[in-house]
Amino acid sequence: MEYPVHDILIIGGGAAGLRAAIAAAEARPDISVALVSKVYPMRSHTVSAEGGTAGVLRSDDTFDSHAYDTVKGSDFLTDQDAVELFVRAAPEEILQLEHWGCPWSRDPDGGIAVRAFGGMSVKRTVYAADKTGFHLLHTLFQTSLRYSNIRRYDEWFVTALLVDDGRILGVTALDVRSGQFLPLLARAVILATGGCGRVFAFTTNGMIKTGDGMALAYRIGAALKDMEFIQYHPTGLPGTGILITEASRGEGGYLLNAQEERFLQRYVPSRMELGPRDLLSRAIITEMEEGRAFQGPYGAYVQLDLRHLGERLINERLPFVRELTQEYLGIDPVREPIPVRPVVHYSMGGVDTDTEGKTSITGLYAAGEVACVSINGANRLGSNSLSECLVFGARAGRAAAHGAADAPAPRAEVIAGRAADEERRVAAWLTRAEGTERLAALRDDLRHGMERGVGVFRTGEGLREVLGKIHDLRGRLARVTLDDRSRIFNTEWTAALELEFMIDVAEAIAIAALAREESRGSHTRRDFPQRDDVRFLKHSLAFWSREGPRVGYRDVAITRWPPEERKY
Amino acid sequence: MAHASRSEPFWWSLFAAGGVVAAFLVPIHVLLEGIVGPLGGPTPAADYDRMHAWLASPFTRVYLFVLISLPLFHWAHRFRFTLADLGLSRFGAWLAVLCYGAAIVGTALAAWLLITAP
Amino acid sequence: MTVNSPPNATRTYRPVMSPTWWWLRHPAWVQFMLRELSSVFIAAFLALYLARLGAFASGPAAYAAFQAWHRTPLSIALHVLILAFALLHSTTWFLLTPKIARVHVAGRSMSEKAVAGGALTAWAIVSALVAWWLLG
Amino acid sequence: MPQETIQLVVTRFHPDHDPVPRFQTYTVPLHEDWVVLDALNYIKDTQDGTLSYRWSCRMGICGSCGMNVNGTPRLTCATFLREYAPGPIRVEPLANFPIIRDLVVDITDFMEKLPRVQPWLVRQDETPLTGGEYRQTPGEMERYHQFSLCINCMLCYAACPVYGLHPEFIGPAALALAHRYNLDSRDQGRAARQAEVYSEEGIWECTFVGQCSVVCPKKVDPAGAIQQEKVSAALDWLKSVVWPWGNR
Repeated sequence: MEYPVHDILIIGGGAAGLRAAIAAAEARPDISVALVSKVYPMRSHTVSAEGGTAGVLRSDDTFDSHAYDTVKGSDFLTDQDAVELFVRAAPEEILQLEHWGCPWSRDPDGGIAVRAFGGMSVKRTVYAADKTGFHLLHTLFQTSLRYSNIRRYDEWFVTALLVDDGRILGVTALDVRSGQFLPLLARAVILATGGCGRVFAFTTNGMIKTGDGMALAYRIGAALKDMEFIQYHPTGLPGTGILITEASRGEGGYLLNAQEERFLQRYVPSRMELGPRDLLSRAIITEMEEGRAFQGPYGAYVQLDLRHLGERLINERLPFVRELTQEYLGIDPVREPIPVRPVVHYSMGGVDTDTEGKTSITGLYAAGEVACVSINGANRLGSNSLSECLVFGARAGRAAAHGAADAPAPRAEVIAGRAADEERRVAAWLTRAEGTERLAALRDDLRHGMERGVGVFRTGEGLREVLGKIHDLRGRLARVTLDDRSRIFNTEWTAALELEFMIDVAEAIAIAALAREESRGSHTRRDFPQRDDVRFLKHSLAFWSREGPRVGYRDVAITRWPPEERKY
Repeated sequence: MAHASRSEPFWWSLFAAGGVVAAFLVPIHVLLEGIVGPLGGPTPAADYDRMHAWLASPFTRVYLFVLISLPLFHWAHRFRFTLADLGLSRFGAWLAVLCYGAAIVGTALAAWLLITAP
Repeated sequence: MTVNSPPNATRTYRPVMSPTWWWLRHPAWVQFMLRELSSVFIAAFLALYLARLGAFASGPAAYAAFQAWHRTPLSIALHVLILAFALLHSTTWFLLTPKIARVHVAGRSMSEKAVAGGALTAWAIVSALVAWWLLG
Repeated sequence: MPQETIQLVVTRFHPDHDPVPRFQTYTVPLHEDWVVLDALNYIKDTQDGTLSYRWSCRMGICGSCGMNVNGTPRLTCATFLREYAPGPIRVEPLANFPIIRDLVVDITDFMEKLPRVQPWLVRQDETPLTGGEYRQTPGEMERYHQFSLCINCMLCYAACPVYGLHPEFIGPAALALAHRYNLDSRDQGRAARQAEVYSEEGIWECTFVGQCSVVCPKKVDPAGAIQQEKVSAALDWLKSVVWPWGNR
């Protein structure tokens, strides 16, 4: 059987995947690049990013300042060499996007404008009103249409990575539309599938963010690094989890408790609303626990007050915030404060890579939220993630393009047996006998369990409970049957495959969180409230094994900024 | 590979100009000459002599030429597409000939009448 | 750029619109059709105008007969109908003007309401001038 | 107290056993803050896992969840059930597209048309990144910004009878994106886009029904974009007549 063969296969069509595709296609116009995504690229979750993308573009700013802010924001768990490389590459990427037509917001003189963001000591966040991710994604997608050597597999769902002897050979994938199962072979594979926010019940993340790439790599032996660090964004809309951008605070918005007090003065007095996200989310939860929050139909909340900014500034810089609150809550932020509460937003952890996106599997790369290069450490600063997608997407794309040149062509005969096994596994979902469990019920149990046990504040007891629940869920998963036995656009089938990914990822998160007996960045243990640099100034590495996940550690690269007490 | 149309901008320009003329001028003419005048109100063209006096001015003749010709092309363009959208699109070329042809005949007739009118 | 088409393209169902009566299915499309048909009534008025010039060219008697026909109830009814469609044409035309002509003042585009309002005002002024000229 | 409910009448189609689409009625709770998409998710999760549809962001920006709701194209994540109470609500796939299954339509046609209008920044003189950004004042950006807000949700194609009648029409969203780049002060590609944009399958096919702009959830105004391109094309034509030896 003839299988499609490409030089590079990119899984995921968001910012990192598209940037990688363009970089690879430009680096080597003679190679064939395939972009495989379970959704059309312009549906990727990059589209929902709002506030901006960070880079040193101004004379009042320095690489050192951006790097130090990032390192401090991360609670000193970043690899500092990687951070330095990142901050130096970011401005060029932002300019590249501008040259491709991205409508960055402008200063009156026609230069690119910047705004303030949490944890950044100067204004360095480049933005396109508050639809930065949308404009960035569509600019990249439209630009990618220029390259004749990029071939897209839209709405193809990758079920597994194929490896042989430690080298990547390609993937097995399902054409969602026809239900056809097919191995796609490649000399190099780049994972760019984004994060795993959907593992939690209350999240800003779209339905598609189920941690697929993390689980794919994890299952073939790559390490998932620093998975315990889950970022709670301080300002999501209660009920829906719709993100209200940090830019609303960057532009001067206030957070108020039920006593109409800017309570952050008791937590981050020097930065107030522009403190880093982990501190703000903890502050809000503390206000709730101590009875100083509002009560609504979806539980406790605080208020984000933009009224003093005025209608003109809101329309110009925060139009999407106004659109979202008016549409979904019937609230006009020009006249009323917005109810908000912390919400799962971002995974600092991911597939362990170096600064070229290389993983421990030869030929397998990862970039964007799915990856953990270690520039975000224990807490990512807002507006670093889009820059990360651009910088490391491009680097992974170029590295894979050059790497693919030296790689041997994948041999189909090695694949046939493995692909057939995988197809049997995947297709088994369609032929299972009547079971007793409903897919959605399991998914809800997982997501709510994670929400309770791996929240902003964690305890050993709660984490052990979650792990027990995940163990039970694996058992129950065998008793799930699908209503839909068709192969054609069967979204229940893909949801089942996603749930399998989610369970693996959730387990890695919980086990890493249980093992880290300290509080650092977004990981706060009530039973271990202090940071413990002696034991845990280390990256955690979760490895899959038949007996269950195993956690190891690796030293953090500290080159210039020794850990210090993190105060704002 | 598609190519930019050479003829459509021409017809569309006439359509647009005719649409503007019709929008500005036709309602008041219909009102005064078709309704108010016949019902006994005042109008310049009520009888032969007043029509004669009105047409004595070259401005009037040019004005009437514009009033009639451009909106005819406006009609021709719209009607061509309306017919195509009512199931006749396979006769596209014939529709164009028919509609624009009628407008050209009407325009020629207007010119001849306005030039030769006493 | 090649866009993927699945090897086993599945059968799709392509809904078909009635080529002739599709516009009856949505009120907005009925309005659209009426707007387009306004041009037919305007053309009828223009044809009558050509007839008027023809009658004039044929002499006073022919012109008087032509004017006499204009006073019949049939003519009045026809002209009321024409007027209704002419007004439909004018209002839709001017209300759509801001979509076609974007007016920029001092680096900011004028609101659609302002542009449409300006066009409607200009129409009123032109109509008044024409009336003054015809009747004056 | 029994909860208030509402009925959804949903298009079902499976190519293997439905010669033509049929309707299936579901009853869902009528929550004040539920959108049509929430109701579909409720059906899929608790009643009928075989119902297929697309969705992702649930915040009106990814463009996946467009459907015809009571005959009008809407983003179902931004369409509240309460607007239609007491119901029933008719939920159908976006009009004018082939139906793959249930509420899922085939948008391959758009994906193939989009690159034809070259929706990317075209430069004759590409300057290196070291030269910094191309300058563009807020006023220059304002000229095209509205047309850059298209999320490719396809509601405009579903609302466009011209596209329904003449499927070769390039259509509202793609032409609006061409216009977006034509208006961008940094772009030098208008001439290159003309062959497609000013073709008979391009702007000249449009009869300005205007519904594309009415249903657009992001106020992009594709109808306006197309008419503005017609004006540009007409002015180009006029210039070529008055000034035929002008360089172009």
